[in-house]
Amino acid sequence: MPDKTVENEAGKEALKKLRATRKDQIAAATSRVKEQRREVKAIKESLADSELTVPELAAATGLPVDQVLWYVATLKKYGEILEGPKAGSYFRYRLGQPPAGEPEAEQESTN
Amino acid sequence: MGSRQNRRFDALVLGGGIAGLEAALNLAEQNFAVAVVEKDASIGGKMIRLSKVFPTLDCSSCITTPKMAAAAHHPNIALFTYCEMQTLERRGEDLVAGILQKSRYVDVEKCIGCRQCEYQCPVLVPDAEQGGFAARKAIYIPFSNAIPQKALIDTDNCILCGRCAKVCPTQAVNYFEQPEEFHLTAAAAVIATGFEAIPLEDKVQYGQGRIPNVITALQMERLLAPHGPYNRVLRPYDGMEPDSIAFIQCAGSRDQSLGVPYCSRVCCMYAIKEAMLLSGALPLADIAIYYMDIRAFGKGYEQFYQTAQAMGVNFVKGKAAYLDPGENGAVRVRYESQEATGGVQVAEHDLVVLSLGLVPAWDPQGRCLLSTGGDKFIKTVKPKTAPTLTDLEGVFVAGAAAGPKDIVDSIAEAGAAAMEASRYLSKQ
Amino acid sequence: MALVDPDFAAELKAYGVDTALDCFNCGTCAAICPLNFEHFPRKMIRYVQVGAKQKILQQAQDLWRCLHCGLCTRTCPRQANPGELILGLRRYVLAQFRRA
Amino acid sequence: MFNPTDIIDLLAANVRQTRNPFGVRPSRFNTWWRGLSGFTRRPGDALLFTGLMYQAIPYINATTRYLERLEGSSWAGCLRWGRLVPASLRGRGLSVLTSGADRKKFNGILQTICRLLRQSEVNFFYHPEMDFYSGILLYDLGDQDGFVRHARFVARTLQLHGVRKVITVDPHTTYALKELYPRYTGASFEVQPYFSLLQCRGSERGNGKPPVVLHDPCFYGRYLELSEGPRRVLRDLGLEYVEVRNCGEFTSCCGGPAESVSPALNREILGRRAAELKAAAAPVVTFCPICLANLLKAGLPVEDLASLVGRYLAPEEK
Amino acid sequence: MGAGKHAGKILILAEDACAYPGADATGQGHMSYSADTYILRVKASVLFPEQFYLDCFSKGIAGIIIMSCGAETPYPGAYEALARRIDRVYVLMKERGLDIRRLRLTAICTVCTRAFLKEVQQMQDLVCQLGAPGSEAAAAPAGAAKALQEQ
Amino acid sequence: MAQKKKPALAPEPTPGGKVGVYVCHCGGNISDAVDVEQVCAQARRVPGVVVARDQMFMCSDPGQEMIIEDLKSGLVDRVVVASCSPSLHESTFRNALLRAGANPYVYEHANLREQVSWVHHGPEATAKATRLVAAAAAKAARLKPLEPIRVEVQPRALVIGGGVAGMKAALELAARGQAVVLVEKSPFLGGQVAQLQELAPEGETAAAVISELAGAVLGHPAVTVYTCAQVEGFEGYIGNFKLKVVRKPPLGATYADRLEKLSKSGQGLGEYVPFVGVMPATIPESPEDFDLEAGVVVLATGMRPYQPRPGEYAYKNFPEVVTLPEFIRLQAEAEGEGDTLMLHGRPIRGAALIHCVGSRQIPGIHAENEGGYLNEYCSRTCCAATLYAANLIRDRYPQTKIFDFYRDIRTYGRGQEELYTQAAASQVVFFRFEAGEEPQVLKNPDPQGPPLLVQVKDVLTFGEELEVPVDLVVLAVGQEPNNIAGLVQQMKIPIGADRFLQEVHPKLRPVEMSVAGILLAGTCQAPFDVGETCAAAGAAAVKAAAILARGFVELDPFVAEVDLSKCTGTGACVEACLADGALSLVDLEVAGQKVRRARVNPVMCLGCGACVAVCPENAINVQGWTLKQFESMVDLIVSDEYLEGA
Repeated sequence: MPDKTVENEAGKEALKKLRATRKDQIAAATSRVKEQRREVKAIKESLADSELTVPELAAATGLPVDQVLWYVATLKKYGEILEGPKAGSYFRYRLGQPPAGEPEAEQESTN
Repeated sequence: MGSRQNRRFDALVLGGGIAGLEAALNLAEQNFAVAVVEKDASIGGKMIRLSKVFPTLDCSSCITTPKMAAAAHHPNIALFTYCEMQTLERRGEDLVAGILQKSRYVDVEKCIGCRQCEYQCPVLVPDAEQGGFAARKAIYIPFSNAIPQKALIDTDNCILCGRCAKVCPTQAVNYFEQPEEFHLTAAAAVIATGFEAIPLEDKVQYGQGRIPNVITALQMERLLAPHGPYNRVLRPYDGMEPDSIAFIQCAGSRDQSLGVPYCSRVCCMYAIKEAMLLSGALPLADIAIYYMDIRAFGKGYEQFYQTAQAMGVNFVKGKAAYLDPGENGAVRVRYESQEATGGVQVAEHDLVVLSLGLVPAWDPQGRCLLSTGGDKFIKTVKPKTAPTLTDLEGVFVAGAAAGPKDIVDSIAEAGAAAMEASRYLSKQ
Repeated sequence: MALVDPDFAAELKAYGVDTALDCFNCGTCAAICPLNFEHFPRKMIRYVQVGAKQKILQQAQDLWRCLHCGLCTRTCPRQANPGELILGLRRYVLAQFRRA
Repeated sequence: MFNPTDIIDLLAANVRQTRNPFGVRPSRFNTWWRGLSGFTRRPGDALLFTGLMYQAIPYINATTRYLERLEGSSWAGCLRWGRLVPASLRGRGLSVLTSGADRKKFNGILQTICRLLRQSEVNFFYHPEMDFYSGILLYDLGDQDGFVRHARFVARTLQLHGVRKVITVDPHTTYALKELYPRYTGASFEVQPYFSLLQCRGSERGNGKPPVVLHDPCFYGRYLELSEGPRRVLRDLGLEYVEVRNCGEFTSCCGGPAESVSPALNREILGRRAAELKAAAAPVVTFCPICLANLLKAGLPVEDLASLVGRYLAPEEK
Repeated sequence: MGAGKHAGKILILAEDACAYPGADATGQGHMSYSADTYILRVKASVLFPEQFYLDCFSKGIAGIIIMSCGAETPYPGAYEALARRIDRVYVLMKERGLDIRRLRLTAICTVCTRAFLKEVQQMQDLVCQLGAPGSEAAAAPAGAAKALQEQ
Repeated sequence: MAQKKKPALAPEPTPGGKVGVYVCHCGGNISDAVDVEQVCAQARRVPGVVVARDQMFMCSDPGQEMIIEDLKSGLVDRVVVASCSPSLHESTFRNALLRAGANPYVYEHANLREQVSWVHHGPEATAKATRLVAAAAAKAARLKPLEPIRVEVQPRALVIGGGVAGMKAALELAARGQAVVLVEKSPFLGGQVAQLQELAPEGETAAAVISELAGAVLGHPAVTVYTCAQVEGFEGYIGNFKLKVVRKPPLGATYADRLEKLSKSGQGLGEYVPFVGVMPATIPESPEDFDLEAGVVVLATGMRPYQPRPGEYAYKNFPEVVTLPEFIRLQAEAEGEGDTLMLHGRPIRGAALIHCVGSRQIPGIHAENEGGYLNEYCSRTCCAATLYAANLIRDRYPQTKIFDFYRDIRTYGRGQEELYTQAAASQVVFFRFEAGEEPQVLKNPDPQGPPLLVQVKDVLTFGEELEVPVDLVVLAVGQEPNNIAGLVQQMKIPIGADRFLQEVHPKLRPVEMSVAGILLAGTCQAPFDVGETCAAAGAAAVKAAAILARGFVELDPFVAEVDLSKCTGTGACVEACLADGALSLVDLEVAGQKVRRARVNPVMCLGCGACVAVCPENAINVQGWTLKQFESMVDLIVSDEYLEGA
């Protein structure tokens, strides 16, 4: 596409404006994302060498138990956590392989 | 205005749930051109969000998706999703609807539903489609069997990082999209705007949503659905597999103290259904239903109720008065056992499901001249011989928009509304 | 076997007891009542409904346990006013005793 | 079988004789206003009508302490009250039993209310001979005739004095005057609880102070739906407050009214409520003399709304 | 042929009204499963005669999963007829020394993604264990026959 | 139907098609996991494939144009698109074929996204995609053009039943310009509703409802009404039903009471008479019959009230025990004014209403009815009707006390809970009993008191036994389906365990019977109230209207087809067929010889293929889904030939 760069220049400018108008939402969402990253990281680290239940994960990470379950459900949906065997009334969870074609979203957001 | 979307149809159907789709299909089959206006990003309504349906226990998705697909592919039906109907007025022979197309920030013509954007988005947002129990992304396809399979952006949570636009194979993401207003004109309309559950916050005695492991029946549907948030039934508080589950009936129905004096009609049956599904998913769990009257009135319903009793579901006569958090995520239920030796009892359950009362999802006030009844649902003027007739000429009503109704009755009414509408159209 | 007396409810109207039959016996009042006492206050309301006058007089002391806190009335889904009914029954019982 | 007429007849007789349920002349215990500087008896716009509730608390406390010792079963209290209490209630012995500190404390609350009203520039007056017990206990116990007779007397007296506006200080008297008097005596007054009249906007003296937890009395919270008033006062003062789950319209009874029936029942209900309040981990504030006395028994840090507000808004003149 | 890495091909007959959309839903969830699976979209599995299954095995298909709609089939009576047919196929398989677990009849609905994965995994494990069709009879005729008798 | 004669004994696969294969990248969704170019290259090696192309988005206009171009140029005559799931785009590409002037059925879809690229990775994904494309090509090569089956529809509906449901359905169809014949077995229009007075919960009168509907039906030129008429012959299929209708005088004194009431009323034909209905025509003196052709049939045969067994709640033991419909009539015809209800000169100071009589019967608890069945279902309408009656009495006769005995109060519908609330406000006293502990209706031992005594173990009073002396007991009887055994047998339609007619599926096809073209409306399906009946009738009418308005029915061409060159007339297919009437053996002359051969009625065929599996000659196949096609797909899946050298 020949005029893609031109478009991009204009696009960048417009995007900047849009970011300014949505400043507050973006700031709030960004801080949530950062917190989420931290918490997800804590959960994954706790699972690095052991299979844990949700209450065990909560104890290991210091996060509220319902919050841990929320992350576990989410990470399970994206294949990053796998359900293991049951321990009493709880299931254990372990790390899984993130699906191919989905690079780890490590770099900071452009904001 | 003057948008390219301004179009003329024979009939408008407001609401793309099961009633709306059934009405639209019945009209389209008679060769009328139909526009379906749906406020959500997908058609399918409440039904597509359910696990299984009573009394046949078929998988809800398996019943709904064929109707959704039939409507989506029907040459006589145009779907307008993520659209609010803001006004509906009669102008002579015509009904004119003012429609607001909300911004998806994704060009539906280009989006191929591949979800690359969703995978790349770094923001986790509680997924209302999963009862809030898992996360979705800030750009997302509403749910797995949504129609259309098109993404949208939730700007409250988008950080405008640009990744979705970068990965989109069809350049469909458009952060600058603006909402658009346009008109649809038709001769007849069917209102099929359905219901919402009363907010969990309304009932002080039941904890206003603040007691862990007190959930709504619609959330339980997600826990039971094979494609639910946990893929199994777990307590949302800590992931425990519950051993004891209770259903609280009339949580906001038949309750003048909450301003909902009427019966919500479907709760008895869905609670029984969920109880049955639970006893399948968790064969060792104790399941109790606290109720005043079991209203199993439809075809096959009473037999369904009897089967649940035979399966060991414990039906407790008495309205639960008060819920309290117990030890370790348990919920304490206070009720009066009506037996002679009963009196006030407190039972502990691992998980408590509130069968919340149903209220209308749409209020015509300020949008069109349709009247509502004392219950705020759309008023019907000839409930016996023409049960779908409203007080606005050429406008008919179907399903839960005219009072709480189960799927079977909604479908029947949708057929009737389509019949009345087509009769009206052929008079014109 | 107790014989139902449908006239009793009417007799009580003079004491301000006029909503007893509005109650559909859901049990909310009994379960929410801080007294936590058997079937109270629904028991009394039910006795009014079926006209079990003797039962009420026999168990009259229970009426004076009520704190008049009004929680049952606020919570009653039928607006049958259980708290006020108990007050009314106190008036009725007192009148009976004074008459005796 | 227990015959409630015994006790009710006694109370009714007391009310007939002394216009209060204790059988003691009001002049003996309605003494809070004496020596209050800047106090006016001149007729003003609104009558401060205490209903003698705060003043009576030391007496009720004394009676309850006495009964508690006697109580065996939950019903024994009533029975014994019926048989034994009349003598002590009638006699002057009861005054002897009341604690001086108690009297000072409850009288002090009324004095603070006065100061607060003055500070808020409310046009009011007080006259001890226009201040009566409302009769609410007779109503509660089912002595309709006794209540109506007394209420008519009170209403007539106020009307004779040309009283149209009334400022109340406790929920029971407020309920009686606002709801029951119009219904049973035909007399309507413009009734307002004192806290609705307080002006503390902009003072914000409570900023940075530790939060308090509110206990709503049943009559204010539920019957009269007036719980917002005290909250407004606290907010205007800049004082933080926390809510327990059972508050406002859905507040839990402290068990106070059960005192006269069964101290054991009272303890049970009080215990439950106290636990709820305790969980909030903040000093308790209430605005009803019965709740106040009762919660104090539970050993909670509790004070009256007037005392709290008074500390910030109208410190005692030294 | 050893039950090594190559598991052998699995044929899935997925009925159009339920299991085929179920397989699609599995794909939408990006839930991975063995690539040795071949899904045929069919209206009703009752269409296939006994010989079809036997032919598949002799052509080298190692396992077949019939994913039907169960009793919720749009063709009343089809499921019962299918179940009877499969019983006859089992008899014929036994006669030919084929482990009857190579053919499985199951019901999968439009959202049964977990059940879908489970069925595939189980068949995958089985064909890994059994090897190519026919090899079971050759490897341990007596034992296999006995095991079959007991089933 | 376009049936191309196949050459006799066609040798194994010599598919004639020129297959074009079109593989989609899906913007990377497929091509990231699958080597699309390699798939194309290998597809070109598959027998029958003449061209294989790839495109970024096959569903885009350029993608579709590519296919259309190849078809138009004659390069290809069979198409395989390998892209996302067929549920998304199969119809898109079939339409593209149509636009190219080709038959849309020479199309096959390979699912490379949901079932390959999204679930497999690496070289396996490409290999699997290749095999699936090859298999699709093999099937495509064997596809032949098909035409939808088109059945002409007789422009007429037959409605059976002249109650609310039948009249409403007839009116709706007539209003859409369709000719309707309505047959009613009694001499009257109005059905059971004509036996009522006011209708719960709003209180419309039966008179108004029936007058409105019957007036409109009789006044509509498109509706022909036959009373005293029954269907006694039935054959045919959707669009072309052939029926025999017989009009004859009713047996014996069946309607004597109503006819007498009618003549006493002084009202003429076509006018509404309470508890009679509307009699539109005189009763035929002698039987007459006629034939009728109809495109659709609407069953609206209705219900009848449950008739209690003698002794059930002392029914027939005491004259003071009546059913609710009996009571409604008694009450309507009650004499005198006053504040106490008077029946037959007797004041009714207290009346007991008992719910669930003949409904919610439980095996092992309740006695079977005559005929050995139990009504396990809830009759849906009785709670509201009973409460309505209670309120009406309390309103008009304040001195008549009402005692209501229930199991569960089921005031589910709009305005119904209000009836219950109102009953409470009207001082109706309620008692709750458990199944198996039904109230007992006895003679009152107190000679001074009212004649009857009702005893109940009352759940609401903590299980205490209570007694209520009353002057009247009203049994809230349920609904039972009318006996239509004859129709059921003739039409071969299913009934459920509850003896009501059984729809195909309560949600997918709620007003259709398993026999296409037969619809059901109202209480022949399940208990309904009047509003629900009218809704059900509307739903049935709208389906009928769609069929009639189009004038033809178009059915999927995926039905069984017999290859006469192979068929030997074993009849195995007929035996296996799951759709009654879809397959039969017929006598044919083939080459001068009389033979028996299988014949498909494509209208009745469901296309399930149950016949295919049992034919020893593989002489029958489902068009578009033949066994050979599947076998060739399997062949290509297992074959490694075309994978070599890629």
